[in-house]
Amino acid sequence: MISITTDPIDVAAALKSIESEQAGAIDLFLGVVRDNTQERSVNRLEYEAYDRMAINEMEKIADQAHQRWPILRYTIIHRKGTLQIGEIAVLIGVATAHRADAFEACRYIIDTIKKTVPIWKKEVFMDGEEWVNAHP
Amino acid sequence: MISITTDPIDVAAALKSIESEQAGAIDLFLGVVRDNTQERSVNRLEYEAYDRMAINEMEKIADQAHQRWPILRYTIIHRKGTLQIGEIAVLIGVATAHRADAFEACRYIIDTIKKTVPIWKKEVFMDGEEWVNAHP
Amino acid sequence: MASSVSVLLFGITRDLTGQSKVVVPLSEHTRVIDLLSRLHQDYPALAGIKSLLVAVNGEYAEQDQLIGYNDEIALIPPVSGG
Amino acid sequence: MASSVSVLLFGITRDLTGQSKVVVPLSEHTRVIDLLSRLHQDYPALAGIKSLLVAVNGEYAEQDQLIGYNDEIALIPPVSGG
Repeated sequence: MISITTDPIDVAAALKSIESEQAGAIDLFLGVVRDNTQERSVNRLEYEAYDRMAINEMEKIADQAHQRWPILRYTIIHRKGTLQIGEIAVLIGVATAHRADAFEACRYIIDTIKKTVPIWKKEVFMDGEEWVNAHP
Repeated sequence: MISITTDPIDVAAALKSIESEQAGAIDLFLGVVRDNTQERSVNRLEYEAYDRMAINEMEKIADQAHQRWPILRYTIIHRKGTLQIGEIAVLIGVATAHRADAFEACRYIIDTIKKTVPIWKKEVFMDGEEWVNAHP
Repeated sequence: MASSVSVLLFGITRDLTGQSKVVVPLSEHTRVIDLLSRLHQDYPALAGIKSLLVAVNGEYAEQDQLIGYNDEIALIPPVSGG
Repeated sequence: MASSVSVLLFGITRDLTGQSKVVVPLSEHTRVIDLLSRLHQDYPALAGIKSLLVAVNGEYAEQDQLIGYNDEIALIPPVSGG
């Protein structure tokens, strides 16, 4: 299940959504808003998504992960809008029979999301703001 | 924080316990009781621990992980007693600034727990039971 | 017959142009690269972006892909999700 | 002067011996390997275990480690946590 939401991400609900009697391992990755970047103090982040295409790209990533690892259930939830320090920006959950697959698939999914999915993050500092990765 | 408990593991509380304003990444690994092993149907698992030594060994593992990765906060919770299908047997949570460290440290911790920590698991089947790894 | 297509703008492209959608003239032979070229003419500030891809109907498009009147076009500046 | 030490048993070792603690006679020169040897004599069923380590005071012990009267001793069959 893949979603983009403006609501806070509910970890317990996400975990529940990937329960499986065949699962021996679940890896949950949370991307969280931290209070600094390159030694600059961050106030908040603003996420924006091209929703239709972002969902489409995340579905491709999930398909690729399913081809490479025996995934029982998975979830990808990305938040958008304004996020404060400590809030969860993205949650990836993967349930598999064995743990190596859960770790590897989860990491593949988040690594690839960061490369291809049209979602953009603006860091808002005390004295300015900046779209991440946008400048040469 | 390291603990061994007979109570069900509370994922939300575990997550809360490793929150940090410097954390950009949290990896949570859950080891779950699955309904089969080597194609044999499992009824339940029974975990037993040599508590004092198990805590001691888990502390060593956490120390090693701290030496190898810049861990902000972590938690290791292992359950013991009788566990039903779908219940969480172990939870590892690692918060770091960057995601590669969270994944690697989390995986190192669970992999090493399975090698050195004196906790034992008995698989109870319809028609018998067996201590895992115990037989030649 | 003259026509045009709308281009969706996100993130830094929206900030630099001050618009979330711009309209670009379209011929039967307009390719992705032509559209990008035209946008750079109209909005020189776009040159300040590290890289700029184009999506057609929600898929990353090649430079030589033809653009149709009904396509949904979007500029994709460097992504930074997660 | 004769003395003895208790050995804690867990998992399969407890099941095979039917006890969670057994008492083994101890001299001043008893080493881990001597203790293991004695336990294997007293409980031949222990031979059915893939490997058997000994912990002294909550730490894995070497075979030649001397055992003291006040040490907490435990047999550690193959672990299977997680």
